[in-house]
Amino acid sequence: MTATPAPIPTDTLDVERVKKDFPILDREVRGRRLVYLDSANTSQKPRAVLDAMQAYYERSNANVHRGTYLIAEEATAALEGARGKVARFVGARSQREIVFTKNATEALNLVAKAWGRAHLRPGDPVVITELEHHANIVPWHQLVDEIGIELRWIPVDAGGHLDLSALDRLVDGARVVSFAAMSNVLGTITPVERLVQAAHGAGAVAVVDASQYVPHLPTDVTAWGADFVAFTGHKMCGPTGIGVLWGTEAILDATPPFLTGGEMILNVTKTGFTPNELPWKFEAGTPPIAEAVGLGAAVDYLGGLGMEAVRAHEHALTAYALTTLGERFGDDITIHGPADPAERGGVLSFSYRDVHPHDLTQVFDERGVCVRAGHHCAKPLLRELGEAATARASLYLYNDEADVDALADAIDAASDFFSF
Amino acid sequence: MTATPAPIPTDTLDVERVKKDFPILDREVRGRRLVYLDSANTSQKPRAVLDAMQAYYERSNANVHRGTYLIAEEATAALEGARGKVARFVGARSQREIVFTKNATEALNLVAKAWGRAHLRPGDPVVITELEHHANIVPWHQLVDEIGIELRWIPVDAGGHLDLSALDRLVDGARVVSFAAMSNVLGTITPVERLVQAAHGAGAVAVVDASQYVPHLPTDVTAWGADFVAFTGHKMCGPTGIGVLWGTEAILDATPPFLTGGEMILNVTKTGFTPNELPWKFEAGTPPIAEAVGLGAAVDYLGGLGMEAVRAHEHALTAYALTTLGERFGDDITIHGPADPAERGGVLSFSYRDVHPHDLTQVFDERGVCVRAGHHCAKPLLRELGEAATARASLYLYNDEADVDALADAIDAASDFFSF
Amino acid sequence: MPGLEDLYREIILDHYRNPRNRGELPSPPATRVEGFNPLCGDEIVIYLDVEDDRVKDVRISGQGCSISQSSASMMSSAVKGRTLDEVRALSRAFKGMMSIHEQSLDADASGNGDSDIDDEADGTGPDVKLGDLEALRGVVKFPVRIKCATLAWNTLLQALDEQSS
Amino acid sequence: MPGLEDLYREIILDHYRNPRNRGELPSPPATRVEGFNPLCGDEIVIYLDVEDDRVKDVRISGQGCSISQSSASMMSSAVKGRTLDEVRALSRAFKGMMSIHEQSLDADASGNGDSDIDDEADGTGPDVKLGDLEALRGVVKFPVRIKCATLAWNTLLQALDEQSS
Ligand SMILES: Cc1ncc(COP(=O)(O)O)c(C=O)c1O
Ligand SMILES: Cc1ncc(COP(=O)(O)O)c(C=O)c1O
Repeated sequence: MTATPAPIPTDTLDVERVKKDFPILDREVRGRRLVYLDSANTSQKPRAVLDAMQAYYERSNANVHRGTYLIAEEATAALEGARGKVARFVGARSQREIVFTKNATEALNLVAKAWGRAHLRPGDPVVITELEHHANIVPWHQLVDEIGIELRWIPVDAGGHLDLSALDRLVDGARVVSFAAMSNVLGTITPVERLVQAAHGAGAVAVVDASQYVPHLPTDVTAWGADFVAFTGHKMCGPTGIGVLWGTEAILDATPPFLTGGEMILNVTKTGFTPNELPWKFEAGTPPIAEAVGLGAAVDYLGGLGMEAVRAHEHALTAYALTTLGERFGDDITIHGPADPAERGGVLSFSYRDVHPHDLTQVFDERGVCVRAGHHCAKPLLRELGEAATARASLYLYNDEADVDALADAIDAASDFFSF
Repeated sequence: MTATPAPIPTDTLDVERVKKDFPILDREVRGRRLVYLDSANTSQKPRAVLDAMQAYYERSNANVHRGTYLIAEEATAALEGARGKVARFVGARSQREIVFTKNATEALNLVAKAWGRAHLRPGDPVVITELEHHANIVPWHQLVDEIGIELRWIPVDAGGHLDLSALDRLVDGARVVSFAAMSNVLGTITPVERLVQAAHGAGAVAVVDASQYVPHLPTDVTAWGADFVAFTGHKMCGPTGIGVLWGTEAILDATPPFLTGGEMILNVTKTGFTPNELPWKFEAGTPPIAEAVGLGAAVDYLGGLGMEAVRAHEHALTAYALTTLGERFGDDITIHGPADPAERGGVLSFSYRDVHPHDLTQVFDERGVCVRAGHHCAKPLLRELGEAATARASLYLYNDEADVDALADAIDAASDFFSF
Repeated sequence: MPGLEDLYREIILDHYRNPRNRGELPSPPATRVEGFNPLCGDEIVIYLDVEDDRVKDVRISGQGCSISQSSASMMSSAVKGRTLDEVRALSRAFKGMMSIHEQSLDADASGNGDSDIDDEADGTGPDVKLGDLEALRGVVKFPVRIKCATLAWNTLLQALDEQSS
Repeated sequence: MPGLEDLYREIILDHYRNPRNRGELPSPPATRVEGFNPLCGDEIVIYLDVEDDRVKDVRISGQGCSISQSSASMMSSAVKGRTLDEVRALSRAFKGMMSIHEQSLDADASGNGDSDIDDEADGTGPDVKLGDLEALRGVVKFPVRIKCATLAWNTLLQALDEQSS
């Protein structure tokens, strides 16, 4: 909190109205209003998303791509329409580039295991970073065991940024560079285009885990220029059960099928099969149809508010949170990650004196304040931070300054309870 | 329709009331009521399932297994509670035996690729049947290419039953016997216990694709004695986006992780990972939480009606359909599969004179009658039947004799239109 | 609400019942290509004999619904004897006619079809005469059937690619 | 609604602030086993020294919340010097106390815990004295924390298995 932060853009989001769109925020917990500060874990869902799924089930539910009657056509149009919406939302060139998976984890597994198994050889270097989520680590560990790839790590510096001083050496000879666009622990926004260029300069495939980015900032995958981008529906106001793998047509064509069965084939005989066209080649079995409808409604909702406005709001609110917590708790609190809110999302991992995060959040819970404690599926990063666990409060479009104040009050309460 | 059918059990389902539980059945299509006869493709959803998911999102939505606050505990309890309900519904010994996947296809891929890759060697025989759905064929084709397993096929006889005359020879030396408990094209109910015993007698692992069975008949996986059983939520009144792999703890323990990432680990370091306990070891990333809640409500709904009653109803209705279509269309119609309704589910694949199935269903659609035309993701079986496509009408608990009559009237209309 | 008559024109049913150019050609010299419609299981095999950049002969086999079969039959009559450039222009024109966008349906409802976000112009040149093929225009009102109607043409294009390489 | 005082008994906070038997033992001869609580990241390492079927010494290291740390500390005091049979009985008794079923919560709400459908009887023998460990009884009212409280015991059982094999 010592660097001079960049100017904070004007917050044009009408948070009072946004809050009303989310039914769960009316809920009371232990007699207090719900203060939901765990959106990096999963987001809440606006009424429009729930209504779209309900309407789908009540009017057009049928299986897709195979129906020869009206509601099946409607269901197919709903699924493919949602694909188009998602494609536009992230700036894809074509909806053939959008593969629906069950979550971001499946999307990253598809990259590592379908593309990776086909193209990686023993000793091939794969570069990831120390701030990755397990979803972008463990599949590569499996390929270390299976193929004998070499895993290289871009380090994180003390300020929570990627340390790119040895980037050239790290990417030298690499076949893959795979990294998060935003850290789910530190909030750090990484230099996506620079990393993509470094990857391509080295002849490597560039994979972006945008699970924390797409929900919070305007995204243009085409401008990024990567080969693959993964993200997940439930963190961006959409339902559980759906994720997205974006890929260029060239790389998707060069990727063999992953999960296989119905829907993803053109032909099956007793001796073999012919895969379907993009993107269905990667969608085996009945897809998450209602979930796609919900995700389509989610991107309509976010697009309606405007992702610039969402980002500006979160930027301003993150700045408020950093200042408030800093002022109220001084040296008793350590907030990890970049000090400048322009360089980060609203993910605030912190420790408070020597109270264990799980004990902290237990007290918060008494007050309806929902904060996660743990390793946030990023154990290698936590180890670099020298922590086994942190408390993590994460902000989204429906949070406001009162929520941040409730968090600060909850920290005070924990401090009192554990008698400091 | 020549064999003497077994006596049909009394139908105790109150279909009028059941119909009212399904909002979509109120819908009109082209001015006529919706006659939904495609449940083998996907089932409709009762209000109770939609309400359960809605309530989850409006009251308890949070990520699971990691929350340190009330609604996260509720979400975890909802997910794990649903697992318990599903476990009880299919007679599992423990909910550790229930793995949630995205659909049956993922479940079967998990078996072939996680268990199979770890245990199968070049030349190892894997036995499947000619009536399999692509989901239980294509993953094995991939292992033929990858490992060099040998794929063997149990044939289907002219009556639509498995021809088990060469079973001993076919399973001799086999490592896996994997088969559908009910055909999605012919409705044939296969002799599950006999096949499981044959598999085990030969030292093979027994895998049951129960996607068409669990929704329609009382299921007891423990009594079957198989190693793995796969089924899918959306065909059993549940939502899209969820499937189930049941496995004994012994075989699940012997199966390495499949998709990997968050949730499925106990520990991750920069050099490796330790998988979580059963069943979470196989559930990478954010699971289909709301979908599990919906599936839990679906098995509550089905359990409330009683699966014996559901089966008795479908048995009686299938008998009615076979008789009605036989009487009204005589030799002009060919209905594939067993003639005795006791040996089959309510899946009626048929051809009518030389009208192509897709042309038939086009006329049906004008009348709100939803019937699928195509290969039903079972091209090898269709080839054995000598058909490129069939029309398939499939019955479920919300169908009644009026629906069957509407189908027969629609066939008449098609006959008129194509001027016979 | 379009009626069945929009789909099943008399000439379509005629091609379905009396398919033209049905059969096979020895391959090689003919190029043999299979096409599949994963929706309803239509299968088509095209045998294409090209000489001096002209379609010398074409034969069709396979199974399918009235729309896919009659479209294949019409296509075979339309391309036989034509130069490859003419065939490509025809194919563009036909696929243009089949493009759901032309009918100004919502792009979101385009289904499992050709679904570029920025579809190129449909390329229906002013001087391409579709002739009998016009009869299939009604298919676009039944979006599911578009794949049936375009199967033969897509398979033909594949055959052209293969024989030229 | 249970209050925080049900969870954070004074004796628990005491064990948390002044953990007993903290440290390491040379291994071998001691058995060293790691345990993880995937929920909140608790990590524990147990060093177990068994001689003549008796726990000669035990040491605990690792990091965790007050519940997991104090439970580990209490466990170490409770088992030191005991025979393996006594340790197993204690462990059964403790896990019985932690069993959510005992509290007659709906089995459907059992969460990411030990979740057999047919859980065996919880095995709290009549003559097993839990002593200080009783202080952890309030944890069952906070289902999420059960994993924290049982982590040390589960890891100990694993150590027993490993040293006997
Ligand atoms: C017998 C059978 N197995 C597997 C499947 C695949 O189910 P899902 O598409 O839900 O993965 C189906 C249904 O499509 C089926 O009928
Ligand atoms: C950066 C990052 N990557 C991947 C994931 C995995 O997403 P999911 O659990 O939806 O697969 C998450 C969230 O958990 C995440 O924060």
